[in-house]
Amino acid sequence: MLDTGLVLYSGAFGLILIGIAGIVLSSHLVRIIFGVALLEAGANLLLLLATWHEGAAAPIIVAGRVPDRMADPVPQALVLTAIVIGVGILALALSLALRVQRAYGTLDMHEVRRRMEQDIAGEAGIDLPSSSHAPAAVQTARQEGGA
Amino acid sequence: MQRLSSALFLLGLGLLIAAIFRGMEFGTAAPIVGQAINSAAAEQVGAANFVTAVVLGYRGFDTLLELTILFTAATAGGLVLGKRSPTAKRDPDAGFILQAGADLLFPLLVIVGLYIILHGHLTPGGGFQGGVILASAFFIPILARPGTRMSHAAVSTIEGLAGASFIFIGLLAMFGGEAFLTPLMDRGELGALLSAGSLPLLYLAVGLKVGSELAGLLTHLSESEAVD
Amino acid sequence: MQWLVLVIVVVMLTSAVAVLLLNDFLAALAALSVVSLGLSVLFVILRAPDVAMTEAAIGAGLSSLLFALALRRLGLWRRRGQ
Amino acid sequence: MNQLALLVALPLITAFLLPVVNRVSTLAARWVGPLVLLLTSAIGISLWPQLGDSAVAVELGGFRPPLGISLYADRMALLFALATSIGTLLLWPSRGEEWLRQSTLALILAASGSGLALSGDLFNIYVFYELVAVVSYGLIAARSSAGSFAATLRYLIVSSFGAALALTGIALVYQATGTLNLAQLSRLAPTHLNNLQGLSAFVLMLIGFGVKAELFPVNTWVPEVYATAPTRVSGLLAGVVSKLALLIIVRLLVLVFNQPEALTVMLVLGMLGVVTGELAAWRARDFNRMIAYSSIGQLGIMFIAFSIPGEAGVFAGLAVALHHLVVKPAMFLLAERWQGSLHRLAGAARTSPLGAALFVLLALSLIGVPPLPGFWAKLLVMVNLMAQENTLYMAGAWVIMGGAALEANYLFRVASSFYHRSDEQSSPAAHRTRDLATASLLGAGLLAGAVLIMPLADEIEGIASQAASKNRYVQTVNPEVLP
Repeated sequence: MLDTGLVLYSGAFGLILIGIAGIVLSSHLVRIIFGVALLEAGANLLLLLATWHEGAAAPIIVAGRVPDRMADPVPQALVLTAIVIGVGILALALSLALRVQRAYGTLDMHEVRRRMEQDIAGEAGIDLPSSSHAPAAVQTARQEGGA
Repeated sequence: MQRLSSALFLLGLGLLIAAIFRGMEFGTAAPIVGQAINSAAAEQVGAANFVTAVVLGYRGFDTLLELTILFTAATAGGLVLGKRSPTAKRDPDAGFILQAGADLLFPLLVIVGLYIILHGHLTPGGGFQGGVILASAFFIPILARPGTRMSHAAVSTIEGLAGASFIFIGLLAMFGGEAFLTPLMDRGELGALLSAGSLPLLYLAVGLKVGSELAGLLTHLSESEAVD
Repeated sequence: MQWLVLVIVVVMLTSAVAVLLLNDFLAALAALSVVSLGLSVLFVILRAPDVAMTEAAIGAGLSSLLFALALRRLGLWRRRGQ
Repeated sequence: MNQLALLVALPLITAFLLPVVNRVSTLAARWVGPLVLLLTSAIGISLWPQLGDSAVAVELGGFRPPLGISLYADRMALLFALATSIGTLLLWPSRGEEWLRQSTLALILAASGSGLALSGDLFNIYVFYELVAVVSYGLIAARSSAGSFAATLRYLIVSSFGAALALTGIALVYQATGTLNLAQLSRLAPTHLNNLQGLSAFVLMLIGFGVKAELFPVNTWVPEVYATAPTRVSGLLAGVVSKLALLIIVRLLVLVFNQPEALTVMLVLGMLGVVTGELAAWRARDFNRMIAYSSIGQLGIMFIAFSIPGEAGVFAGLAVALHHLVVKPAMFLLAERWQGSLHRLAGAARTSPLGAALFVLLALSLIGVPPLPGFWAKLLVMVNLMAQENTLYMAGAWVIMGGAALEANYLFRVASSFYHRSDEQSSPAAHRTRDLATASLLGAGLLAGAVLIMPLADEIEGIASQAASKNRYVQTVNPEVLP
């Protein structure tokens, strides 16, 4: 017999794990942002599942008929909020990615970090030992898509 | 080295989540607050859609902050993307069919958006969903004719006034001696269009705010210079 | 109903993996909207019509539009080898 | 007591209307922001004597908790809400090109920071936390340099990752208890959350909210952001915002996750924070990064202090936190003209004698030299750690000692170079009057604290005992008992 609850929870935890893997293991900024979106989707599903029971009706009264058992409206309101917050942050992240690419010509996280450290050090007037970092050519070769 | 530590971090988190998954008992939680709201919402708030009752009544404060987050993201987005240089290339205009379609779609989308917003306390949907439709109504013409500019002054005025009126309705309750954001006015008959007191007004403010915020974000992104 | 849930969850997880593995960003974006759409169908099954509408409008619609705009501006709006 | 909501509502409505006001009158738009913050600070200060030994709760929307959201103010919450308002006022963004957007963001920061301190609902805290995060992205990126955009984006990714983990933790808590109100959670926690699921929920929220509190594994953003953000913003983030995140964690710990395992997790992460932070600060070669890394170390000390069980831990942690709240913004204000390589700072005492003297004062207090307040705060932590008679807590005490030794080494190295005469090198520019005045004000506060240490300690102990009392919280909010 198939347990629907178990399937749903596996889906939520699966999305969370895939999202975390995307954030931690990717080096391309757009893919990392994809990972954040997946992680948020998983967290939202988990939140909605928190007090879910099979067989409850939607928490809306239609034409004066009150169902016996209604779903918990609180997590629904919370997920609504979380989705809207997510899209605001997503838009900001994409704007920033746009500016970063315009400034550094790359979206590779390691390369961006290297260039940023150079910028900071240059502003501070310190010369950075370049040996500790991989040569730029290797980094750009790994970058996907291309600018 | 960094890859290794990230992989270790991931492994640790994965183990933690697997442990939670194993130890969890599904479907046993008692939604005590949810049940209490389900039995009290019709009387206390008067909205037939209990999710709306939670979003604007019980947790109206969250909604206010959520609007602020969108507002902040739009403000910060404007700060990040800055002004478009006048010499920048524009996208080519879309074809005739898309332009004519956009002209037809615009009034339709505005009406649908407003309908969804104003029925938010009765049926599924409300300020957020309707606001997205309003935003797309104002954005599609820009996609069809990239040369046209949206009036940023008008957008920022609408977003400012809509957000302020949400807070103002909340403050009105305070002047009446009640708590911030207490629903005002008569609750009316459950299920009627004019019911649930000030909730439809609040949802209208939310819808306009979300619509103008998202339209602003979209145009900021699309107005930034094209790379190729 | 149970089997429908199972199918949706499997499709969602497969497309989520595809989002991270596909080399073509346009295809990855398509996979991401499949995840969002699957999620919104799940929300309908879970008796959360409000959330389902929001997820469809914002998660699948608006987010994809934002990503598409950004990918175009970032110069990733083309297939490999083109 | 309804005025409590005004601390959030007034700056928010002003921020919404600021662009509209600016279209009518630029002059009004310039002044309305600081005036509103003055007003909210005044409201906050007028509430202080009313609080006394009791605490208050406000039911937003007029719904009894746990159905609605409640705000809770004891003296600790009000203190940090006030610190946010006053701190934003002191570090108000200077007039630049984007002053309108920056003032809007600063107002929202004041509102959201106060709200974060006052909120008594788990999900509401999450929303406030996200709001604080988005505002900080905007303020950091306001410098509009390539480096600041890259640092903001990297910060955004770490922070969103943390927020999503915190949301997962909240989902687990709601799954186990069916409520989000902290007071009701506090009642249900011993039976529902005293298990593996509760502990994992705490760890997820600790990592999530710990991003802003510069907790060990999720603090990679700190040196980059503080090196690229406008210095006033760095001062606000390191001084005020990090404490707000810490306050949330302490509230959760006191009210909900009162388990020894949770304390141990915090202690170990705090120790790692001190070790990594102070070592990195010792190796840093520019001024901003040195104080950024030292801030990670100081926050680590606070995590160690708050992991001491009972009232003593809250007292010690609060003392260190308040001390850092005064010292770090002043340090960042001095950094405005001293950014860059430490070598450039040789002879800085000649161009800015007051600035150099202030730095020495702040450094002495940070290291913990008697009779400055920093010494008493650190002493309090050490005494309480020793009193635990537990190997791990002893290790914590040794780590703090070692950290202080490193701190003394690198701060004195810098301070002595200020007074080192070298004629070939050009000295750094003198400070702007406004920065120096604000920093002197904070320095004067530090000296006043040294003089009035006994009454101050009594006051802080009172605040801590109030904050550490689980019963007071539950009784004040008094959530309805549901079947």
